[in-house]
Amino acid sequence: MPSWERIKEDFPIFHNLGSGYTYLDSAATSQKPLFVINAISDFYLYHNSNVHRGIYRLSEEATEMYDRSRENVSRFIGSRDPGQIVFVRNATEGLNLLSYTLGREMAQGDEILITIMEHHSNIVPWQFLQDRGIKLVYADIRPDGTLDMDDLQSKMSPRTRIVSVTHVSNVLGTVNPVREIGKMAHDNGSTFIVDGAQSVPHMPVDVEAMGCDFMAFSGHKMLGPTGIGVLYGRKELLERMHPFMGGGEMISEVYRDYSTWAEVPEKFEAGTPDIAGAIGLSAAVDYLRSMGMDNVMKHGRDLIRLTLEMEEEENIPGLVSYGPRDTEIRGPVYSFSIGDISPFSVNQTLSEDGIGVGASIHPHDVASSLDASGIAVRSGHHCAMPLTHRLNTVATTRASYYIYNTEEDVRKLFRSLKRTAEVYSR
Amino acid sequence: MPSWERIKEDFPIFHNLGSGYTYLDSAATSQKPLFVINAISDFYLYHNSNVHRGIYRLSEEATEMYDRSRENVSRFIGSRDPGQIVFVRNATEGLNLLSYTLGREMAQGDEILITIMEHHSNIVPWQFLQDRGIKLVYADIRPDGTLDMDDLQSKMSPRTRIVSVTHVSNVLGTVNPVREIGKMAHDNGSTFIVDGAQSVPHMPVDVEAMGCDFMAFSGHKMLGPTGIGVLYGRKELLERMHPFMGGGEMISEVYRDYSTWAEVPEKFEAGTPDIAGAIGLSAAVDYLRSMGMDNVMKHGRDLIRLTLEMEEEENIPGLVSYGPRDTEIRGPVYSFSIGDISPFSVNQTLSEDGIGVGASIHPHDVASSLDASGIAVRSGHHCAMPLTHRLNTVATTRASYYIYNTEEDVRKLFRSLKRTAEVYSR
Amino acid sequence: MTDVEEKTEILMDHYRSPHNYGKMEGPTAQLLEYNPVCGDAVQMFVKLKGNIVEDVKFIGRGCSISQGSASMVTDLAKGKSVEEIMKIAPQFLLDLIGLPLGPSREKCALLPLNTLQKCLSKLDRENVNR
Amino acid sequence: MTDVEEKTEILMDHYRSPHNYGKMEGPTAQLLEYNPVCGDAVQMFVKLKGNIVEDVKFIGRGCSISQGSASMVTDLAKGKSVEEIMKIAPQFLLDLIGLPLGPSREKCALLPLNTLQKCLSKLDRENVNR
Ligand SMILES: Cc1ncc(COP(=O)(O)O)c(C=O)c1O
Ligand SMILES: Cc1ncc(COP(=O)(O)O)c(C=O)c1O
Repeated sequence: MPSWERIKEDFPIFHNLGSGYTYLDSAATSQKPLFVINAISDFYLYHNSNVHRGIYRLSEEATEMYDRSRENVSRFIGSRDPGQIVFVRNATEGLNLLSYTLGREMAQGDEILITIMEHHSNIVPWQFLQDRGIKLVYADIRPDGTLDMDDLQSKMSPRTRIVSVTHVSNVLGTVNPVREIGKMAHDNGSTFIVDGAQSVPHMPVDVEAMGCDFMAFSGHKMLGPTGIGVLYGRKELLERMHPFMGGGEMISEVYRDYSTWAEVPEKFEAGTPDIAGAIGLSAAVDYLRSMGMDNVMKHGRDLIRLTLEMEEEENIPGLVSYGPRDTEIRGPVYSFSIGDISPFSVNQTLSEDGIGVGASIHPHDVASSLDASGIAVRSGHHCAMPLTHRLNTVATTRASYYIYNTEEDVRKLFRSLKRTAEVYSR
Repeated sequence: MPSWERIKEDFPIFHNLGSGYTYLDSAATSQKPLFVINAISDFYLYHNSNVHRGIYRLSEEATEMYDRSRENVSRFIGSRDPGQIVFVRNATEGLNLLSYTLGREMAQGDEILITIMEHHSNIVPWQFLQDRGIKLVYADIRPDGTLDMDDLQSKMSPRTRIVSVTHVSNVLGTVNPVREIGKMAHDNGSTFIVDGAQSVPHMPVDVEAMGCDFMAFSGHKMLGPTGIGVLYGRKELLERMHPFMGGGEMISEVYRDYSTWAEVPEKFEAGTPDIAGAIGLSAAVDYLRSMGMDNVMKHGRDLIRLTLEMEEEENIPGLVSYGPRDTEIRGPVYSFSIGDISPFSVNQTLSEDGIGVGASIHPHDVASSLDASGIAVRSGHHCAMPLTHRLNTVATTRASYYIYNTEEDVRKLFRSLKRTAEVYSR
Repeated sequence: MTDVEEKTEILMDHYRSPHNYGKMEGPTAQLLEYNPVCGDAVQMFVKLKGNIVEDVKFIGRGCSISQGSASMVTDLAKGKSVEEIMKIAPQFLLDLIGLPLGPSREKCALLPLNTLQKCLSKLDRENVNR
Repeated sequence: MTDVEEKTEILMDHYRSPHNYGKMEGPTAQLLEYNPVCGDAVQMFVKLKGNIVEDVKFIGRGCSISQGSASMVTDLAKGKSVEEIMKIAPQFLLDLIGLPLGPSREKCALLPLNTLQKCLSKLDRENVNR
């Protein structure tokens, strides 16, 4: 079991920011251990060159490092074959790749089933297909913040071509039963896509066991660099698909009026890839593996359990939090409001009651106030506007944890929240 | 004027590889100065966090650094407004973005005019549109490796919606008269796109003076990191276009069945961007600016001039090189064959004359042999198969120079080529 | 007290005890504007005498920046001519608030000024049309 | 001489003075294969006696690896049974060449073996069809 108190020492930014700084925005992006930063520098210092087809030592080294990174990531998520790992910029690009390529094969009246708790990156790419008469259908959540599985089932139809669901919600922390959803999707003849952006960094994930057809995630949320992400896809599906972008590396032969494609996964990697990014992500995977993903998950649960306990203890007036209270199905994400911050629309009228509704403190004010105490949290819709509206709010404050956070960080959060509530109480 | 002999010291890889190593593959990717490597590390060590909407110090710092990088790149290529700079992965993604978004507005029978000297990334994305009855037309080259401007003019038609041309050929080194081509394209009512992948790293480029509508280029070829590139676009055009990828950052509001877009350039940057990559590219721009792009261009010309002189002096049997001999219109790229390496097709028959045709040495053998002497060159079609076939060959060997190369590197190349020719002569 | 602390106190005073808060009976013009992304909303009421803003009130909801700024904007506007108000630059208001605001919070700060100026320009157009 | 230098010499000897080079009159089977990406081409001619490769020749063009390998493959094949040749694993040939080849050069090295095996399997199918 790693010594959680010592892990901060692996992350130089905490030393550089000073011990007073508490970073609680890892759901947006994680900090990076020196091990990852050095892996990137090392590539540029010792091995830098372009990959593929280079017939000189340096290029062969770079190619090998790039391929090994792919294999490492493949093993990390339980994929049998590195050919199933496509390097993309981020989870968002992975989902767009699917919207463009799978979208080609879809027709008017076809349906895509997602959930109301999706991140914009698992909504907007599918909305693009609405132009062509393809329908976007949303499964609802239950009052406890879990997915309404009955609603999901009832919304599957013979026209449902794709079921695309987040593994872990970046607002509620809900861990969705992806295995069960996958079975439902496949029984229905639908392709099953998982948004793993918030699960792969925080828990053991096995794509084969999960039975998904595709899964997208981002390196920067799992200790890796910005600019690199992964689309996992079952090989037989990737092989059947049209390429996404065209250019170098993704071709076998190019003639004036036609081209033939490289094998997967290269078929989906047009142009010079983010070689250093892939190598950095692979280093992040090594680091996480050395922690043990079970331990990483347990640490997140411990912190969220303490958070829910402190919430009850401190009893901050007007504080409402979202998401399941069962920490077994909860990622390390804590979103809350203080008072009513309901959406406002132009048809509404404002009342004269006074600014704010009741004892509310706007999430932007909460975030600014916490920032003044050296705590970084995020406020807003967290790229999940439909969910935020579904929760009858327009913005929340979100604290999210990772391996370098400690129980003291959680306590500090509540101490500062209490002070904020006092300053803003009128 | 920079001291060219000393510049290698800024690039730790040369120290690490040993003084005997000569890197002549900068057209594929450049080496990185410590200044750039450190800029990337510094971001992760001191400022790492996600950009946009974060209401805490660290996120504001990251946002500011990201925005400043955009401004810096904008100024570097003479763009008036940083809103015209879209960060992408590489030149290839920039061109694909255009193929998808401009392609939406095109109809059967419309034409795209490119040249036979294009890189695959300026061919394949346009081939994708052929499905929809859009035609891809190629302008030819003249025997001296320059673009045949009469052919280009004659291939413009009222249906030519796009003219897309590389600024500098990555095989021939030809610098195309983009200003003139832009005028022709605009007079014809066509959108003018420039592939700047081989020009922006090597010469002063001013998009306003050039009069292009769009220009794509890659960071990794200009001392910057892998994973970051730029699509420049005239603002009024970007504003009119449909977005490319959907997700976080690129939206203003998302509702269940529709979304509204963020302003440009964010509209085209879906998901968490490669923040460290943009910052690294900006550092590369600072480094290049400190050299002076006029000096960079002059250094490239000096090396290519020496190359052409040595070619004549050494007179290696069977050596044929491609591209203009006027160094005023020539980038620092030297592609050549030794003997006849013409394409072979299944309709042909093999002769019994003996292996190889005449005194030919296959480019793969040339590259392997040079590698054995510590010289990295590239061999193959250089992602330009149609051009390679047009030159009546199937592969060439390419040496390409950058600021850290010296006259001694050129001399070493020819010494080794001579030895190779001897070893392979039979 | 540092300058930022002082400016924060001033804004928080405006937020906690806003000046000119409430609806107005029979205003010359009124306008409600809101930001769907963060839910800030401001409704401005103006009473003109000739060309001069004789009275201005607002109601609203939202964060301390948007609502504190609204209170400051009403103070600023009172007694000024329509032309003077139309000339108030966003940076002038940001300087008055005097806090280092990120781009998203600048939007909050400027919502009240935008609302007031839009409200008056609407009026102007109506006057011209008469 | 290091091992790599020695192996290089052997391959270069095969390249410069290929064994079994030339066309064959009246072969039992022949096949031409080529790689459009690098232009390597190999044509294999086989004469069978029963199940045994009595003679094999090749002509070709391309790089030292593809042509040297073709020469080595013909040496290897002579006197072997069709089954034995079909069982030669790519790695066996790569080990025989014994040079560290990158992935693109491995393709060159394997072209002759692929050509020969394809040529024989074609023959096999034809036999079965008879
Ligand atoms: C002329 C030209 N265009 C486009 C590209 C593609 O660049 P990238 O692979 O970085 O997308 C290259 C680089 O190989 C090039 O030389
Ligand atoms: C659930 C979920 N999906 C997708 C994304 C998008 O990730 P990225 O911005 O790295 O593409 C995020 C991150 O914000 C997320 O939390």
